Amino acid sequence: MRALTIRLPQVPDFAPLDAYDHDLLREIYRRMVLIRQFELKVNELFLQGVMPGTIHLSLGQEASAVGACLALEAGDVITLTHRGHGQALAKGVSADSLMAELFGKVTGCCRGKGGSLHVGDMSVGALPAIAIVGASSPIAAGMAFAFKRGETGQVALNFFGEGTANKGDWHEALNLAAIWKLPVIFLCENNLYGVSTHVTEVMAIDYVAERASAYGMPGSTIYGNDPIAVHEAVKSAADQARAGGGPALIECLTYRRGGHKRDDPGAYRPQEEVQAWLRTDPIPAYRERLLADSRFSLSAIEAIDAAVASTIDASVEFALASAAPTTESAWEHVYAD
Amino acid sequence: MRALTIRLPQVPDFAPLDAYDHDLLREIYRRMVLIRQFELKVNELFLQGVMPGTIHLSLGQEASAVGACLALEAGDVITLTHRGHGQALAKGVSADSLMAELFGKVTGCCRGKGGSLHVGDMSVGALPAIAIVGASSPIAAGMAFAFKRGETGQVALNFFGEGTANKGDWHEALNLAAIWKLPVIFLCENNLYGVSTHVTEVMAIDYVAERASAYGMPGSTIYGNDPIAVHEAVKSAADQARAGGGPALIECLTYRRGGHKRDDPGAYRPQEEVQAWLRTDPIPAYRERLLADSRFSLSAIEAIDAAVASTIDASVEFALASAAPTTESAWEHVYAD
Amino acid sequence: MPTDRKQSVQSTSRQLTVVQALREAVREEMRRDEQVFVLGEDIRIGGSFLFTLGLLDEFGSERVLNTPISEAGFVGLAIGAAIQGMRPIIDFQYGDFIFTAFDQIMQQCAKLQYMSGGQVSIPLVFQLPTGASGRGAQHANSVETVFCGIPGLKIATPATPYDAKGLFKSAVRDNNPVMFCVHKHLYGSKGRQLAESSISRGHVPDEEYLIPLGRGDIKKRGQDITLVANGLMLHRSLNVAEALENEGVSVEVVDPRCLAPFDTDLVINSVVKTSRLLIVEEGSERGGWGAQLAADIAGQAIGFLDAPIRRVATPNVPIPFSPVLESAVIPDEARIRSVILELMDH
Amino acid sequence: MPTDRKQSVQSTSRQLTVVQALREAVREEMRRDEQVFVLGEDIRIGGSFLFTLGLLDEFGSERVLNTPISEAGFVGLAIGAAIQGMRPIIDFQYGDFIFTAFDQIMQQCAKLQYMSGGQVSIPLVFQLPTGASGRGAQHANSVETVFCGIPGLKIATPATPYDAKGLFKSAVRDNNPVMFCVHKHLYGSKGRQLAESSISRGHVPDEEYLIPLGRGDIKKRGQDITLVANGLMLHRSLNVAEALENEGVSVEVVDPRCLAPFDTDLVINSVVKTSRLLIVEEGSERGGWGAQLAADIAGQAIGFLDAPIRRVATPNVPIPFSPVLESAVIPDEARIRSVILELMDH
Ligand SMILES: Cc1ncc(C[n+]2csc(CCOP(=O)(O)OP(=O)(O)O)c2C)c(N)n1
Ligand SMILES: Cc1ncc(C[n+]2csc(CCOP(=O)(O)OP(=O)(O)O)c2C)c(N)n1
Ligand SMILES: [Mg+2]
Ligand SMILES: [Mg+2]
Repeated sequence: MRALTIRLPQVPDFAPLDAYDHDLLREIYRRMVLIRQFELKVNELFLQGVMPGTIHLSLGQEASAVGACLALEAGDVITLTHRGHGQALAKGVSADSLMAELFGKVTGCCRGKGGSLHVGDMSVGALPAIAIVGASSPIAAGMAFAFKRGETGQVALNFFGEGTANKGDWHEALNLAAIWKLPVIFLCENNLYGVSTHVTEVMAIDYVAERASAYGMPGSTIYGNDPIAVHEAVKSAADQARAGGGPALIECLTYRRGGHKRDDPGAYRPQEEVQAWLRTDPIPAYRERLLADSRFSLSAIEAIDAAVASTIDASVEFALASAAPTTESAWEHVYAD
Repeated sequence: MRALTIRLPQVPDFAPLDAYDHDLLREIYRRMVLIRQFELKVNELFLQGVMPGTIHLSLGQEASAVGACLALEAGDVITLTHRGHGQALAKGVSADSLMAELFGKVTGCCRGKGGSLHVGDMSVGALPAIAIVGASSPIAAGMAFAFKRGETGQVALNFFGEGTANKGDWHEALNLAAIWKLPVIFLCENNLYGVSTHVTEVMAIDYVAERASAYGMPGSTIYGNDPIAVHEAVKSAADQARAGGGPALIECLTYRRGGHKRDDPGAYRPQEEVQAWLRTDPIPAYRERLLADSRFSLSAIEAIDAAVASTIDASVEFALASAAPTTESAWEHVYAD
Repeated sequence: MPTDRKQSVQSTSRQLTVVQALREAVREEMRRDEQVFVLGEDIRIGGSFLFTLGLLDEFGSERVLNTPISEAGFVGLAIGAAIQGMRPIIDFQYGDFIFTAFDQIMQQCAKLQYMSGGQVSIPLVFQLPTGASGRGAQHANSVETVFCGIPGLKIATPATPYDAKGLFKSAVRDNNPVMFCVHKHLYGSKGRQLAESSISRGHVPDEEYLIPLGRGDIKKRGQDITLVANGLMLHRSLNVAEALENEGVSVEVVDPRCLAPFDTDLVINSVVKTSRLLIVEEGSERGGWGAQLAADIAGQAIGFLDAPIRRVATPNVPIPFSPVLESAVIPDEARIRSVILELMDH
Repeated sequence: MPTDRKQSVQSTSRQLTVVQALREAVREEMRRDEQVFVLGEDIRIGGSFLFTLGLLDEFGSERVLNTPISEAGFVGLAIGAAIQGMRPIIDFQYGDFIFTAFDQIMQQCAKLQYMSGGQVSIPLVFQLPTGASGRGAQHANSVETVFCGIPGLKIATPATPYDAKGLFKSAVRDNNPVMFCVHKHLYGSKGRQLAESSISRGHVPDEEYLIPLGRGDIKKRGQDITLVANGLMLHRSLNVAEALENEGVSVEVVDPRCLAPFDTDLVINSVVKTSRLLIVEEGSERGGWGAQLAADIAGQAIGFLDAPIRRVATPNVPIPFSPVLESAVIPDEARIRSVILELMDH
């Protein structure tokens, strides 16, 4: 494997938090923990065999999802990937409707028709996820196109993985966004792997962001396990985009704590790499930084943890108590009226 | 239109020809004239209404087709575009079989089943043309893959236009070729337009070759109306590729003398641009250089012109005298045995 | 009983080509609703079949967009814009190029409405020149066929200027993706050599009208046999039917006009009357829309049939370039005629 | 008369799952011909359905290639390699992803042989997991359906380990592109929860054998009604047929095994005997292969039928995620049974 070393985590010095708004810092933490707890619970439900379908967990990647989504306005939209639970929760999809969707219940955000691979809620700006790799990039550009044409000031953010940057749809989307200066941010969650395949095997360059120049677009690579760094990068790209400056490509270096999906132990990964990255878990790292900030007490943080835990428990109860969709509903929504 | 000036021809000083082999220089001339005369004749036959189908002429682009193909070995292969007559003749497809193909005759290189959009002859290494923009790039990479795997020392060259560089298939092909170091040359005939659309409208960068770095591949932009410059660039890329150095992207700046296809006057083009480029016609320019070389006399050159003229006349006679395919042949070649 | 085609020779009527009728439709809809916009390759100069000719002047480059050659990209972009409330119309140079965007059609556009539990809808029209026109296999696909089996899409295949205009306006107002497939020989665009250009002109009223998607039309009444055909094949079928009328065979010619939704009832009612069914389509026989129709009739009305259900279609071959071969494989009037006569012998 | 499935319980026979049978086939062919190689996403660790498990060890990374996520790219690459004499096998994680490479299939792979006047041929096998398996609409396509109408392609849809192995070996040796579609529930890959995993095991002989592409197989003999089904639906149909046998209804179950070429004669011969026809497929009803078969029978053997031709298929909806909805739309044994009984009332 080429250049393992450059793929080991390069943890930068963290910026002090004093300059940041208390509520924002708090919310970043809360959402990261919400995602973590949600997915741990989902994993557990899977192992128990009570949850249907398949799941792709984003454990370890919470910082980029949360940092990115909290840098957006409520009216902005995101597109989600197959690994979309975290992105959904980060953008504000409720744990209840998300959990119910995973169970295929009628109270799910997509009425049980989508499932884990297609979660989303338009009312909070989360387009139900597209599971075909690369296909969401032009669609995100298209939403941005409508924003630009309608002069709404909204921005679209397209989540994708580094493996996706080798798809044709992605290429076409970046070019379209660049030539039409669309307010869209292409946000790469570079977790080094597409399923089992290391990025160095499928790209002869070091970073996805190097491709931005091929479209005349700004590109940057950042440490994706720091939610603050992601927040900064996305905020400034969104400001630019709103001001008519066009799209940007932001690459967040991060790592899956587990395998590609539930039945994958991820054994193809070198231990050196796994161990180094596991030590960079974004949540404890961020928690430590919060605790170092005088505005956050341990008990306040533990209160967040506890509140999240009951949110999750409640969401499971909600989902289990919800009805399955009626058989007739299978025939609805094939065509819009 | 952005940056018209950089799109006006930048004619470099031509290298003196003394260093080049006499027969090569002669053959370059002969093939350029062959293409020119062939296409002028085809255009005439069209206007007379005797030729079926549609045609895309490459008048003005002879230098890059010929320079590129003559830099290859006989065993190397090319893929052709919708604008493929010149590429075919440059690689050695016979005028007879090409003309017969345009007439849909059974003696055509594709037995009349292909037509103008699909000309080619495998026996001279010209894969029958693919008219879907971008689709030939991965196929060229695939032929190169077979060469590499078989250690045959052959090279594949993929002709495409600058408009094609915005297709997903093209992107995926370049990446595959780069990561697997395939012996394939991506040769862009940048004639500034895809149909009526100027390259500056569909790319936010100046040159297609700037995209090479996105794949970790060498890229260069050259003046494409000088067959010698093209020959040099392709020769050195082919040497590299044969030596295991992998693919290259070469962009030849050139210009269509006419419209996109027969019924297009090309009126969307600014006169300043058209006039400037028309003055760079590669054939008279090269002819002058030959005449300046003591090894070439006017009469020798005129003899070539005359020989080509009779080749073309003969090809028309051949085509007209040839039989149409039998109706039954429509049912052949759907499946291979 | 006058058919649409017959109306076309009434001297008082306003005569348009299909592409003129389509341009009127798109212009009227763009005036009516400013969310409607058009995008595609080279459409500022009119596009391949001159569908967008003149639109730039009236609506400007904000609503008439030249795209790069990036079919998957701009189809996806149109989907996104539609999700956010716009109503894009994509002009394809040739329908054949849509296969490079097939995932965006099959997996995104057709399904997002459903997968999202109705959260989004995608009003999006694809203007797709279809069929063979002397350019070889890669420019000769009957694209409508490929979309027939995809739930979530609507498909129109008008054959006359009147139908083209009325259906197009409905397509633009529909909240679903509509594949609008017009045979390349039917536009009547200037500069295009049309094998049968006369059939491209027809009556189009001055007043506004809509034709609902999914309602077929009986183009010629008859008693003895039901012939269902669309697009270019409709015209060939009508020619045959008109000629046979004088020979004592009364053919009822049904134009489904849309393949999805398909007006199966119209065909059933006709078959109940005639007891014979012939389906004529240009696409290749295997997997054509005619197969679906034949299956539906064999499932729902087999008892009314006095003869086998026959189909005339292109055999299972790619379309060859050579004009003699192209005409050998694509259904012509002689083939249609002879199958009708065979069926009448039953 | 023992069916393949019955053979599977003979204690002396060698029992394999479908994926084991496929792995044997690919291994044998790779040993036999070194032009054969496999490429696809993550195939070095076995691919999505473990089709390539262990191949890397035996054949090395030169013949077992992990690709980037670039379906159009690596399909095109395989076409080019095939043109130059190699025999690629592409392993798709899910057949559903092939739509992002659709132009390469429809316009290149299927047509280059023809367009070139026979100058090139493209021996290329696509290993395509097909059908619904609880993952929502984008991972549930019956991909075989989409390819049915494309001249130049062959299509296999084996349902048993025996057929899978014999057909796969023929596919690798065939000089044409072959879409090899196996239902996701039939592989029997370890770690996959199979709705009906028992049906994935079956007898596979030790000796080498080939099954020609295009020859169907009667999986159960019967007198009263012909039921044609493939893939997962074959197993559901056989379960119903076996149960009905005890109730005095004798169902003949025909497995076409390939959709192109299609063994229509086998069906006709059966229908001539039974006078009744039911076609069961998982794909959506509109535009399915069953429509083509129904049309063929309605065209060629309508006189032998005593009842309408019926079809059981998924209605025209995308596949919903919720398990209750998925099972509501995909044909199950109850639906198959009740339509058989309805037909027997005719
Ligand atoms: C077009 C397509 N090909 C293949 C797949 C199967 N697949 C699902 S996720 C995935 C890996 C994606 O890698 P990356 O983009 O890096 O995202 P990650 O899974 O790492 O978040 C693949 C190959 C797919 N969904 N779509
Ligand atoms: C996928 C696809 N889209 C559109 C077309 C129609 N088309 C044919 S040639 C052409 C322009 C190609 O431009 P370029 O690549 O610059 O080549 P040039 O014609 O200038 O040689 C277009 C759009 C096509 N053949 N294939
Ligand atoms: Mg990844
Ligand atoms: Mg060009």
